[in-house]
Amino acid sequence: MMSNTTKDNPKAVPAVKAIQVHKAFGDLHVLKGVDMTVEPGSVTVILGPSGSGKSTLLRLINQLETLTGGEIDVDGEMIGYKYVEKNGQRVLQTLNDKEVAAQRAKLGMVFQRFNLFPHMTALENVMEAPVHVQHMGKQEAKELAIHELERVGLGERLDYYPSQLSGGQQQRVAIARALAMKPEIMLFDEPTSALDPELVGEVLNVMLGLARDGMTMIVVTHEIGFAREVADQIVFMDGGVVVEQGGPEIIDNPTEPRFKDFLQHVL
Amino acid sequence: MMSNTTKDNPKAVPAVKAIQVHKAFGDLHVLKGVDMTVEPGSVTVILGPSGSGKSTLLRLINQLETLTGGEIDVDGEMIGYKYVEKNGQRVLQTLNDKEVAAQRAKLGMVFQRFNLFPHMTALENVMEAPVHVQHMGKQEAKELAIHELERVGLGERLDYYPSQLSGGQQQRVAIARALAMKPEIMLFDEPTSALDPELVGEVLNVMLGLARDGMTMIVVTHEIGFAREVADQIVFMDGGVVVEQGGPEIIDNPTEPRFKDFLQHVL
Amino acid sequence: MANKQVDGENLDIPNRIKALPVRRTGPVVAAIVVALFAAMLVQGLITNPRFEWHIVWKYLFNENVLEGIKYTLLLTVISMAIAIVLAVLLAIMRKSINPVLRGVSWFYIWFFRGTPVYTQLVFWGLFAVLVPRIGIGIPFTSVEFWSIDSQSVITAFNAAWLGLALNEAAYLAEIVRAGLEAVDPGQTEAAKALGMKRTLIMRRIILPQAMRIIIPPTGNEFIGMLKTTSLVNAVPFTLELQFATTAISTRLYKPIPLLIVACIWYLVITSILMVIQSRLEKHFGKGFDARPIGARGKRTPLPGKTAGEPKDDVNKHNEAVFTGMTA
Amino acid sequence: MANKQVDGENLDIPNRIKALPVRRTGPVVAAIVVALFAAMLVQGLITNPRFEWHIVWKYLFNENVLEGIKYTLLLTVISMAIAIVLAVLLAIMRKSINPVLRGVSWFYIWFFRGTPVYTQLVFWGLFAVLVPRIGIGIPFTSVEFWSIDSQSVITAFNAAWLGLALNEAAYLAEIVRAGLEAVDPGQTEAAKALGMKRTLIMRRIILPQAMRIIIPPTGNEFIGMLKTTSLVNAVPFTLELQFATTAISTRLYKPIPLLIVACIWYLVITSILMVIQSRLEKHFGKGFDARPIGARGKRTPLPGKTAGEPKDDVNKHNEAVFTGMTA
Amino acid sequence: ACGTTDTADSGSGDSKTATTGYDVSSIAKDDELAKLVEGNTVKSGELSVGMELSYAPAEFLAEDGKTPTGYDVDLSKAIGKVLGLKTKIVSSMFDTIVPSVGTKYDLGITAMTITKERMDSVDFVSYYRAGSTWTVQKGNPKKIDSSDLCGNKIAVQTGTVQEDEANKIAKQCKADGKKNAEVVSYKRQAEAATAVATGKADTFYADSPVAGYAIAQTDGLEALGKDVGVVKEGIAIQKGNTKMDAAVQKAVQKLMDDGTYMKILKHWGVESGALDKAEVNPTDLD
Ligand SMILES: Nc1ncnc2c1ncn2[C@@H]1O[C@H](COP(=O)(O)OP(=O)(O)OP(=O)(O)O)[C@@H](O)[C@H]1O
Ligand SMILES: Nc1ncnc2c1ncn2[C@@H]1O[C@H](COP(=O)(O)OP(=O)(O)OP(=O)(O)O)[C@@H](O)[C@H]1O
Ligand SMILES: [Mg+2]
Ligand SMILES: [Mg+2]
Repeated sequence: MMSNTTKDNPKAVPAVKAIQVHKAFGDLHVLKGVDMTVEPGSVTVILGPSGSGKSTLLRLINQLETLTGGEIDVDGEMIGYKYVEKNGQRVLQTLNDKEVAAQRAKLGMVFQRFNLFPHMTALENVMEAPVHVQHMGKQEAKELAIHELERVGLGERLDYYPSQLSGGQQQRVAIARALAMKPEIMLFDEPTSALDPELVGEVLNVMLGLARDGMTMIVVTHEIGFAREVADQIVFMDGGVVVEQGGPEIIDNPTEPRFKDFLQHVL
Repeated sequence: MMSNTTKDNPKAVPAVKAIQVHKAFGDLHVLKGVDMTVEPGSVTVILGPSGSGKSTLLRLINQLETLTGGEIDVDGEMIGYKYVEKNGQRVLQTLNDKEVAAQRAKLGMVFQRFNLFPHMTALENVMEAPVHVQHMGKQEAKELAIHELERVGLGERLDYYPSQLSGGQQQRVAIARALAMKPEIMLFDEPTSALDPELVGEVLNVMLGLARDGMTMIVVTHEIGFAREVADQIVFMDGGVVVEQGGPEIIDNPTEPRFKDFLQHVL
Repeated sequence: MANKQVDGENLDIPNRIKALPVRRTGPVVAAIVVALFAAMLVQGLITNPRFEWHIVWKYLFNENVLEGIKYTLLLTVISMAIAIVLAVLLAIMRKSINPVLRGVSWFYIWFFRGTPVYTQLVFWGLFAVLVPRIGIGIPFTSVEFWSIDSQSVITAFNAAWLGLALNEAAYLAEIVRAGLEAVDPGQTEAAKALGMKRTLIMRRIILPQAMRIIIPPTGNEFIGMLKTTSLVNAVPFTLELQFATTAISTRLYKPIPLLIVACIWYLVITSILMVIQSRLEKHFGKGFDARPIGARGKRTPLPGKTAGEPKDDVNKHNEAVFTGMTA
Repeated sequence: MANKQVDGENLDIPNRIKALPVRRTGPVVAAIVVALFAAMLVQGLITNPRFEWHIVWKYLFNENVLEGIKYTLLLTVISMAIAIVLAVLLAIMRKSINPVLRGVSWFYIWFFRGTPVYTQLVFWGLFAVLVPRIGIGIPFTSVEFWSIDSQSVITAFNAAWLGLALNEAAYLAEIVRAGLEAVDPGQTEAAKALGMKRTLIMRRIILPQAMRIIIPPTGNEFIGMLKTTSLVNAVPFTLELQFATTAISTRLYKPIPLLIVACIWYLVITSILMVIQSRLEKHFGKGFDARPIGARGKRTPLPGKTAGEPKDDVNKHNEAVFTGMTA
Repeated sequence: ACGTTDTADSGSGDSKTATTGYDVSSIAKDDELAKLVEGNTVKSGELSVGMELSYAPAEFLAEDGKTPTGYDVDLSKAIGKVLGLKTKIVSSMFDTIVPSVGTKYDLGITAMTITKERMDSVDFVSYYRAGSTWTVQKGNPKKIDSSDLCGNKIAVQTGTVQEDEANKIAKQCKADGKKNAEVVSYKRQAEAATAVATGKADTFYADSPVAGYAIAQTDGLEALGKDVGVVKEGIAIQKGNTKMDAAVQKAVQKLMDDGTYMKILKHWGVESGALDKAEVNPTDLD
């Protein structure tokens, strides 16, 4: 909706592009050919009933699961695999740990259950990756971390352990932690659904701010109000396929009956 | 609202009566003189922000915490204590384990996190108390348990372990388990807040059914819609005191500014 | 984990990815080195003449050795059984509101963990010497209602299991305590709310769930106990396995082959115990390891596990963490 | 817990309840019985002439005994340190995708748990005999690049700690594995999402959290090891505490007082270890036992703990369960 | 069906000396001596003797793994006969024998060497004189010289007088500034013997009878020179129990006088250590 520098430029490489993505767990076919394109600087909200594969899709993008079929490109680069020569043929090869980590560095992810490191303070949580992954100096990392924590409104809680913070505060630390890696794309998997109704607002506000700043975001959520206000693109999934897709207006005018039905339940 | 056999009769003993209830944890004064009366057959919904002491009040009623000051009567009988003679004086004495258990038998409680016994199937969960507390025959208890599980719509899931059930199903088993003890009063502490939005409906429906059947209920919840539809009495708590109290109509016409403010956040 | 099937191999996935695995030299080299070591070890064991395999073979089924096994097992089982009961009591006492009971439990654990079991066994062996008669009477006076010669009660066998059990109970008590504490407190509350009394809650709700956590370290202890029984020659109780083989070796002056005989039997029994342990773990794991059936909504976290994202499961986690960690 | 203050005693609560506690005869009777037993025990200990306290006192600070303590501690610390490192490796190998490593780890744990440490120590003592030279070369051929006389490498002291460490590692490996598995898998995912690599995740995220769970049973093992060191006379290494006191007692024919000397020292060391353990538990518990500050919203569950109702805390639970359970 | 006892094939290779005891059934009771022990053991009619049964050929377990046998066992039985009592052997750990003498059992006979220090704890009746033997690999390939052991490894059994002596030698080497003599102390004689046979230690030092047995049982060992450092061994009796002291002393003396004593020692091939006088708490200890 707002401040989209690149998405009006049709030639820009999509931030994330999923092409006929399949995912199976054992014999359970969870994603059955999902296509999705996320433009840089845009906000995509994924809706869908429980078990429809929303989380699985996000996790595939961040390589927490391995693809069974299809391809996902981030920033125009195929993730998880590369082509190598073998016996004169071009074949796919799985990336190694280091290459995977490099690709993940472009993506920040925020989980439903926060997953803060309980043995570190808020500040240490945010400093962890800059110091140990990007090998930034301690002092510099500390300044960065303080900056990010202030950005999410937690400048006063630097030395608190996660167990001393409320849910909303914890989720904001998690966001700061992801932001400290300067990702190009942020992935949110139901970031507010483990929170008390009153605390949801805190986190949604931070996300709103990010969207305004032009961050590319993919958000799985049940907060329809948020979707309506912030999303550039709505993707409705059910049974492992994308059922309906479009601008935020489709929330109020769903065409597919399944989507209609879903919206009735959630609203 | 509906089918209240006794509450129109002013002479009936209240199902639950809290008189100037105080509760402190160490130096933290959590409840600061709460008064509340619950008529038999009525539904009371307690609202309030996090930390206001709602759960503490419910837990006091069910003797999961000990009172610091004041008195709570269930069915006209003081809970937790009895008067005894000592040196010619009437003094309070703490009840023993057996007496406490007897008083608790009148109350059924459903927790936010279900707290099913994970090593027992749904059926065994429901049979546990009838068999081992009420010493009912195994066969009889089984029939009763099946009946209660069918009542909450889980006749097909008797032999599933909790870990094999969805959240909504688990919460319904928890309700069946509480009902199997034939309690006079049911206490619900945020029974739906650990559930996915879509599954909330299942549980609220079961609760609605109970209310229709004339069960006395005290419900802590953030589901304003449910409160509006089912409640006979709304109690709004904040900072350990009852701030506003009245019929369901007060939701739409709050008088206290704090209640107004709260409703804005939650709606 | 490693030899699990390929995901979706029976499904029709049009654009299935077939990729070469990433090349990991680390684990391969490590595996080769380790395998070589193992091979050398086995070769050394078989070909080294010092081991005198013919003597090992000859005495493997010697009747004294077989009787030794019987008594070793008997001692292990009896003393572990008693130790477990005692340990549960101690663990509960340790948390009692009664300061005397709490103190006694603390002292017991401190004392019995703090002194060597060998010394304890020596004292039990000398019990009849130190305390010639056991009686019931009024303490610190000479009034006695009933008494018995301790030599006839504290026989060598009784002293042996008594000493082992009392010592083991102290170690197990800590394990039991950890197990009880690991059960979700919500379970107690739910049970209380159902009107269950404390002993009933402990028996029906807490203990069965704690078992899951208690069993693996108890398996360790059980296997340890098997070997600890050999210390009962301090009592002296002289019918268990280690003593039986040592007696033969002092007569023959062939310690090495007879140590091997004992080793083989201990290994056999340990293997059986490990099988039993995994059976027990399965039994007490019921309801915990079941996979969700049908559509899965948000699952309640299992006791002792954080909720996590719904798709996290421990196995996957391990795979994630450990895959290639060995590189 | 039991001696905690009364709730709200500093607050102004107008209608405070002052009630007589419920009468519990059970625990009181139990406490009296147990206290009597303890008193009788102490009386027996002090007055029994067999204990010969003057000899205990005389040899308590004997220089051989003091040297024995030094070596006992040295052996305990060295072998535990090595065992811990090895155990972590074994625990990780146990979950490797590489079947050889997995197999080797399984075999190691099976073998070293399955055979008595005494026997293992005997073999380490005989190592120089069984394998006269240690060398690097091509296995199964006579090509050798470098070799050394094993007698000069595997001295009695080295054989002693080596044997103890290798055996202990097998037991600890199971403990470490349980600890690693208990860490919330969400932690690994979060760390991965931050771009951390597997070794880094293990080192910075998993291990520090697993320590909380690993430390208590490792404390048990540490205290056990203290006493197990006395078995190194199988090597034979003969400078540790138990050997030192036994040597004196065979010279004097006064076994009991010298056993007591050893006991006293073991108890002292155990006590120190217990203090260290509780310090460590506190250190690795940081962030886990902190109480929420200010307004508490819904708290995330701690790793390894179910969310439960917000007001559940473990201490309260214990109190609830254990209060009066001892009746 | 798969059980094996080696009684069937004893003598066929593994055991090279006798493992069955001397027949003491013909020894007659001495009423006068029997009276002396009346206060002590007459109640049970048993003479109970504590032994650690891992010291062949003095006391150890026969092939069946249960029957105690050895020259100490036979002597105990003979003493019992003279006193008109049935002898009961109680298996014990060395550590517990001394405190138990006088309560758990009447006597401790387990090849105990008499020393002044030990006489503070118990009374002794001397009954045997054991020398010590240095044992080396057959042919003495390492050219061990028992008069100069500096630089060698000496294997001994824990708690024996030989251990003390070996330690003294080691100390002396140090004091003289020569190469160190290393004393390795094993829990069991068999392990010490094995250490020498396998070359882990250079020589092993033990009571002569024990060394003799070890040489007979183990391939590749031989005695080095003559027995040295002769010391007396004694029967341990509760300190101050003079009646018992006298009874045992007289009984042993009687057996010595009538030749039974010698027959028993000959049966076990250990007659070189025979005494001709049994004394209570002897003052000359070698
Ligand atoms: N690791 C796994 N192993 C097996 N099945 C899995 C795994 N992860 C997810 N699934 C299954 O895949 C399906 C889709 O799961 P996913 O978590 O992606 O759904 P979702 O849309 O995020 O649902 P929710 O709203 O409940 O989070 C579900 O049926 C789930 O049971
Ligand atoms: N066992 C306890 N020990 C100490 N403080 C406690 C305990 N239980 C509750 N509290 C405190 O009491 C206050 C009220 O808690 P309570 O759980 O009753 O609030 P609530 O209204 O139910 O809030 P929520 O909506 O978060 O469940 C909180 O500040 C809480 O921290
Ligand atoms: Mg999801
Ligand atoms: Mg609450």
